Amino acid sequence: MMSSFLFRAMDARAGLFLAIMAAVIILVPACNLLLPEGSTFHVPNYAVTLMGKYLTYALLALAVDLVWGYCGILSLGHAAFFALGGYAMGMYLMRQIGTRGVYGDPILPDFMVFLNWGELPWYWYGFDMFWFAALMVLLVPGVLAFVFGWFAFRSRVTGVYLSIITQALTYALLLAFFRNDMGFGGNNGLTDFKDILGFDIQADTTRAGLFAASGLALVLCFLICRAITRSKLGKVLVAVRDAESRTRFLGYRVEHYKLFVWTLSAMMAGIAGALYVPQVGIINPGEFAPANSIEVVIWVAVGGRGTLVGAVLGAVLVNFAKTWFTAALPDIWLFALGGLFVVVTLFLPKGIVGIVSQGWTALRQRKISEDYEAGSDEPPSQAPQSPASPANVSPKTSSSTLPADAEPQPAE
Amino acid sequence: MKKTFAKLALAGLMASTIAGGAFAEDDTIKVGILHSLSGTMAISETTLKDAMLMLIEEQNKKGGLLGKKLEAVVVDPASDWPLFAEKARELIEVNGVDAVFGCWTSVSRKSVLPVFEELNSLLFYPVQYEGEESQRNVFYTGAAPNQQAIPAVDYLMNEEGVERWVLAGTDYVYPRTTNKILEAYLKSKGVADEDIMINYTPFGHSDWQTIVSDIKTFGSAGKKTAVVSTINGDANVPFYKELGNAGIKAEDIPVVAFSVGEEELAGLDTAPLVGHLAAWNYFQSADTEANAEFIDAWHAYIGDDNRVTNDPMEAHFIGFNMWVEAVEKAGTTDPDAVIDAIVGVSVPNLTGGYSAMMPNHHITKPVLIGEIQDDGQFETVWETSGLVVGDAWSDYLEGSKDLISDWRAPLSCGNFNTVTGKCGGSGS
Amino acid sequence: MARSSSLLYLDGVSVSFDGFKALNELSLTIAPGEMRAIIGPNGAGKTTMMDVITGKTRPDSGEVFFNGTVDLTGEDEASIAELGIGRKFQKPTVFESHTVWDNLELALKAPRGPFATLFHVISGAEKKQVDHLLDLIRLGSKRNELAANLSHGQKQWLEIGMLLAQDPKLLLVDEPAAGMTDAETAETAELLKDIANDHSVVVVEHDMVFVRSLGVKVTVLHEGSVLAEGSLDHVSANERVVEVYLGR
Amino acid sequence: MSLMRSFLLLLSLAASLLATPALAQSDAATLRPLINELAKGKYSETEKQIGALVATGDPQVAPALEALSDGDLYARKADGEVFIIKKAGKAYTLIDPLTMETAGEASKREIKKIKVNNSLRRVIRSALGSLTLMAPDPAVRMAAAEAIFKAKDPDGIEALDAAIAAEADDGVRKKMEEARAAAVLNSDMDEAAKLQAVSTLGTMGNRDALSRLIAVQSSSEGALREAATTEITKIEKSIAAWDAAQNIWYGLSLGSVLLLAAIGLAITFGVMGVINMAHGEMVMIGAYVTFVVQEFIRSSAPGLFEYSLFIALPLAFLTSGLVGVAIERGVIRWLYGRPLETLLATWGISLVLQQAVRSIFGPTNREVGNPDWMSGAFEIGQMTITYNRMWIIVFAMLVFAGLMLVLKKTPFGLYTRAVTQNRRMAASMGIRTPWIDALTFGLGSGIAGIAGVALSQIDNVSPNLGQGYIIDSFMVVVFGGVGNLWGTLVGAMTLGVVNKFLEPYAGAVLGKIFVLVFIILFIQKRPRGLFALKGRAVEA
Repeated sequence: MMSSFLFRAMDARAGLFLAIMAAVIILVPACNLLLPEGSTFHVPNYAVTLMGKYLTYALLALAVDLVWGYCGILSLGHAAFFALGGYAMGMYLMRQIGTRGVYGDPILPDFMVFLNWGELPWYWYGFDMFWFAALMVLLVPGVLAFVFGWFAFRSRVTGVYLSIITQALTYALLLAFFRNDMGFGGNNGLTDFKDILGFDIQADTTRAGLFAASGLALVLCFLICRAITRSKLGKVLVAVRDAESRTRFLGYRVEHYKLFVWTLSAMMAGIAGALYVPQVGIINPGEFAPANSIEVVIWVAVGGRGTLVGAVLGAVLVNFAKTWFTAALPDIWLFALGGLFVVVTLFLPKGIVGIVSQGWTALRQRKISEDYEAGSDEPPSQAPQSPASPANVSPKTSSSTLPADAEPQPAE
Repeated sequence: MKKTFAKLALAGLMASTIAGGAFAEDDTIKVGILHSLSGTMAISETTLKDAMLMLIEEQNKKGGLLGKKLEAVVVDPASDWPLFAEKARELIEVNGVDAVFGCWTSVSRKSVLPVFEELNSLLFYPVQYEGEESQRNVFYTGAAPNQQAIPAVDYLMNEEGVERWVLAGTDYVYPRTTNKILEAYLKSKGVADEDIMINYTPFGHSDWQTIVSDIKTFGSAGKKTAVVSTINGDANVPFYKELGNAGIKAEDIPVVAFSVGEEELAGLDTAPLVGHLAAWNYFQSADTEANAEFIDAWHAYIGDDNRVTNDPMEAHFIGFNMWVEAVEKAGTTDPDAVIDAIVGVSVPNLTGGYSAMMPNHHITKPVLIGEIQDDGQFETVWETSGLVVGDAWSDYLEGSKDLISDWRAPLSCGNFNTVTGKCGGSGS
Repeated sequence: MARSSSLLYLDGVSVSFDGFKALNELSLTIAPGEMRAIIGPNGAGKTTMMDVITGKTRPDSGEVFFNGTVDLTGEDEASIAELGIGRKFQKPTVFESHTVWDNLELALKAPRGPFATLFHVISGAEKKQVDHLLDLIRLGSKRNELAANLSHGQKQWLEIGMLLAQDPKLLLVDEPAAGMTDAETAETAELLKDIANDHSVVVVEHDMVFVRSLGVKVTVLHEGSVLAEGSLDHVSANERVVEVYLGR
Repeated sequence: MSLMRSFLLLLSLAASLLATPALAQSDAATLRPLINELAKGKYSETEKQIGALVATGDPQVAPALEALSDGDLYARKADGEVFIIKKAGKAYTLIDPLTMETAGEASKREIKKIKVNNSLRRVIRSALGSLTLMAPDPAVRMAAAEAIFKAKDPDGIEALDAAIAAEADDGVRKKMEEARAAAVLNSDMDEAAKLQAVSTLGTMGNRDALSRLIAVQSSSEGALREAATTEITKIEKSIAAWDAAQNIWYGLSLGSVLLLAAIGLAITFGVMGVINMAHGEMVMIGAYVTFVVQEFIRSSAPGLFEYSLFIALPLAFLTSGLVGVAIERGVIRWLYGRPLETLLATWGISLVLQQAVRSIFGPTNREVGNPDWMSGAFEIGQMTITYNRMWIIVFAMLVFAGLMLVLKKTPFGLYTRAVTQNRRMAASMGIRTPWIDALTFGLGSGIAGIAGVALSQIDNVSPNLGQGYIIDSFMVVVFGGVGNLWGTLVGAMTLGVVNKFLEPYAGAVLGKIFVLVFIILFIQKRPRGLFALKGRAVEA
């Protein structure tokens, strides 16, 4: 059963993705570490961290796509789970500093020393151990998502109402973490990390290792997402996305399904956050900002909602554009970025992957269908409007008859 | 599908080629400017970017540095703290700048510190801050708490006879630390616990009704009351508007602010605020030749006679000149040489004196207390008789009172413990 | 009929929305194996009645029992569906971005939990059953077509197919013939009659021709309660029914 | 402005001179050197000099002191003569502080400002108080009494006694008696007089009285202390009751700000279903229109400043409305039916608009002034009500009522409701639905624009203005129930009041967090907001 579950994740497209990821994971660190600085193919440190950061963003986008693209839950608060994972990792890294902090206190982080904290708050216990921190990276976002989702999905909070309360959630966490009384370093957050698992965090090798770890995490989560979306569960999710109440009348307990992917997605976001922190060297409440969550949604939309590759691609491309614009056009880059979003939505409604795959799969469609009839249990994948692409097939009916008889459902 | 990955690969390639080509020797000296041009901090930081561009342009008119022209490299970290670190790395590694002038918030500075340390470059940080830091690669040209907060409180105590204190701040590290220091200081002066009220608000707080009325209540206990405000930039405008409307006059309850300068007042009708105070190391109203020149140059550069100057601009002015002088002294822009050369460098400031770089990488400054005027300027009502040396480690905090910083050989330590005689804080 | 011997038992059910009484003391009993047509003008409460039975709407008062023992007012949609009540909507509601095949596969009677579906591998028996259903609803050639691309009538059939895939004890069918051509309508009637052989069915319909072709007991709803009950001819003769339908 | 006041003051003084010949008269020859002395030395010496001037008891010195306090008193560098300065552009007109005659002009370099600080201003205020107690204008007398109350200077008691005896206006007399009580408590008069004063302050019953009484309580003993304690308890009790009222007021005021911010969104988002992330920027545009209008007025028609907001309102409505129409026509209309894409596109638009404003107006805060009628405060009982907050509440209600009228009573409103409820039907009835879409979106944006005019009075006018309100706006609309304007009203007010009641206990930050958690929990209870539509129509 398990093997078929994982096997389901594999096909030509996934294979291509995996091949490219494998190449990236091996080549980038190798070119960084092994080739001399003068070499044309040398990847500078700067690029390694930058791309490592992109990979964690891609993982976050993947998490958002799983709930939004496949299950129709538009989360405007996923950055909260990302940041919580980040904080869990940050706390571990803080504890690793030990006496190397500016005050040399063996237990207390610097910010606690100069704000006169007497002792370590209880919730910092255990974070000196990596396994505990790693567990928390999964558990803290997971449990929060589970509790939040358990209430919200059971109460059938849907659509824009759900989106807004996810935003309220991340906003509340933002304000809470800003408070210095919380013991998470307030606005400054956690910084000045020294090492991770005994490796110097500023060493090139550590950086390459973190990059590879991010790549592996992305690949692993990609495979999990792929296995899920191609299972019957995935079909149920899409069914929920397109006609939630119909799914209920078929006997599916929609709230359980939502809760399952929601929690899973939050944990993936937590992993992304945990890998992000050691690479950028800081975690602070700014990560909770609602704007960040909205941006993640935009990455997914740009790449192509409801396609896993699209989420990854969108995250990498938008962030690359941001990096490039902020340096090349520092005074007016917002025009470029804002314009990009408008253009993408107007002219590439299914995102980049949607456009690319339309042509590509049209050719392949027939062949796959034939294979399918011949006995494979895999349904045809990536048809122009296959399960994986957004349900834009009949939106006119749902939104042209707005309030009174049907409330606006802006967030599907 | 292939195409998309081709793009991905292209992205990586572009990033690496940008990086690869960066180390080509140029006949210019590059200076990085790391100030937010968008996002919440753009409001304060954009001016500093312009000020730096002006200073670099002027230096080039004077013939540049070491016979080379200076070239400014501007990036936008967009008020996004991790992006500060990324951009700092980009400036140093990709653009190959020799010094960076930038950052405003504490968190942005904290974010870039490891980068400057790792890549051994120079950062000039121009804003008043909470202290409790001294880093080999960073030069703090803004005020430390002892160059701003403590003199201001002294002034209120001695000149205005204030006995009751409201410490109101935005909830982040600078107000927290400053208020901790002030609290300790006030208590050491015999102020009772119940005569100190501490209040924190979130960033961008805009509804001040309750807090202003609390202040009013607190002030009606029969003792002269003052507010020490460490409220951050954006939140000040609604705060002062509420204050003005609630009729809290400076004669009754003066407010002394550490984060309100000419730039913040430019967004306000200051008539109801006349007499409220601010403590800085520079005011635009400073009546000196150097300042008049600086203001004229600024107006000419920016093309608007109504633009104001402020303290962090002066800090950049001082910091930039110090760097120039140190580079000339060292004969190279090599960071290690500059770090050695810059300690002791003394350059004119805009308030009629000289500021010197101290071994703890903080500088000497005069402290001015100014009252807000109805034209949006400050009038200096008090100033220290001499220069005050910036103190990296506050004497009023438990954890840091035994620490000193001295980056000269042989000590070369940012947190030397005078009790244990060891470098590295209070630990063993 | 007594509650204990009924398949579906509604007694004194009332529902109101913001003061408007959608159902007013509605009482209705369906026997096991029975096929019943429900007619009534717009706003008579037909759909609300379906909502109450399937757990979508909670009644303000009254009893709803399934199989004589299960109180439906305490259950939600999913568990009612699992109990064996299937529902077809007035507007055909299928999963448009799934293929016809997937639509049926999702509806097939199988464990409904997330983990069961996650590790689910379709069995030969299930495939056979889907094939059988495809033949039944005449969509064999469209199995790999997206449901969105089906015609209106085909969607209706697909939905009926999904209903059958659930293998329910009771089918609630809301206007199955709406938007169909005459030929399609006739075929649908036949299909329903076939189904009624081994299921209980409640059909809500406007189309009198269609109702007549079913040839079953008819209940007329009006303003949320039963106006008349009996054969179609019987209720057609009822003056109140005529009055209601002509709108006087 | 202050000069104007000085003139008035002088007039009133002249009159009072005639009325009170008893006061010692000094001539210009003796006063002038005293005034010139003001320019010499440090603050402490200036303070002494002020004392000397006041000691003459001559009301003629009042204008000079007033000018000093306002920072308008300068010394001529050449001869040390002191003048009141009137600025007009770059020219400085010299005015003789005694005769009030113009004494020529000077350039900035020729004169030197006499510096003044808070403590000097306090000294002057109390000095002016005793000098102007007999002024003919009751407002001036009132101010004088208040100044003495604040200064609580025992030397003023004599003057006050004379003034109270002569006072005809009850209100002013009451104030003078209170001032006298404050001064008495600060003097070394006997206990009976002080007990009397304590009871006067007790009747006064406000915070100022409380403040004085607390001081008495801590510095006295015996009967006086007891009396003060009794009065304090009484006042504190009444203040506590008023505090609750004050809190509700604050809540309503915050609620009306939220309402203003959200009401435009209630249309674009609530009625049309467009997730308009650029809504905040529409508010920002409105605020910048106000700025532009005020700039224009300042430079070309200063007299109109008091009306600047009224001029700005229609312009803000039009500007934001037009931008809204442009956005709708240019972008959003292609996205109907793809509501989520509107989120992305409008987010992009909001970035562009922010950057546009930053490029045009600069990144810093711009000054939008409060007209006089928006400034200051008045008191009802122990409640302080600031004018700007009050007008904003009124304004928010007017906007709400106006919008309701437009939507319910006009053909446009009818069309809008028709189109949003059933587009196809509306179209087939001959309604030009695209134009209704554009106009409705324009209306929502325009309303956001006029909200910007109001918000410019209490908040920063900066490119970030809109960002600060967008989340709150969405919270309000969703909390109230999408598509229901009444819900938005009730939602805004509820959140405002809840927030303000939490704030004193939890602090501003925690209070806000609690409100957010409250919204999250509330939505669990009512998944479609406060005013949800019920019925079979609501299809999940």
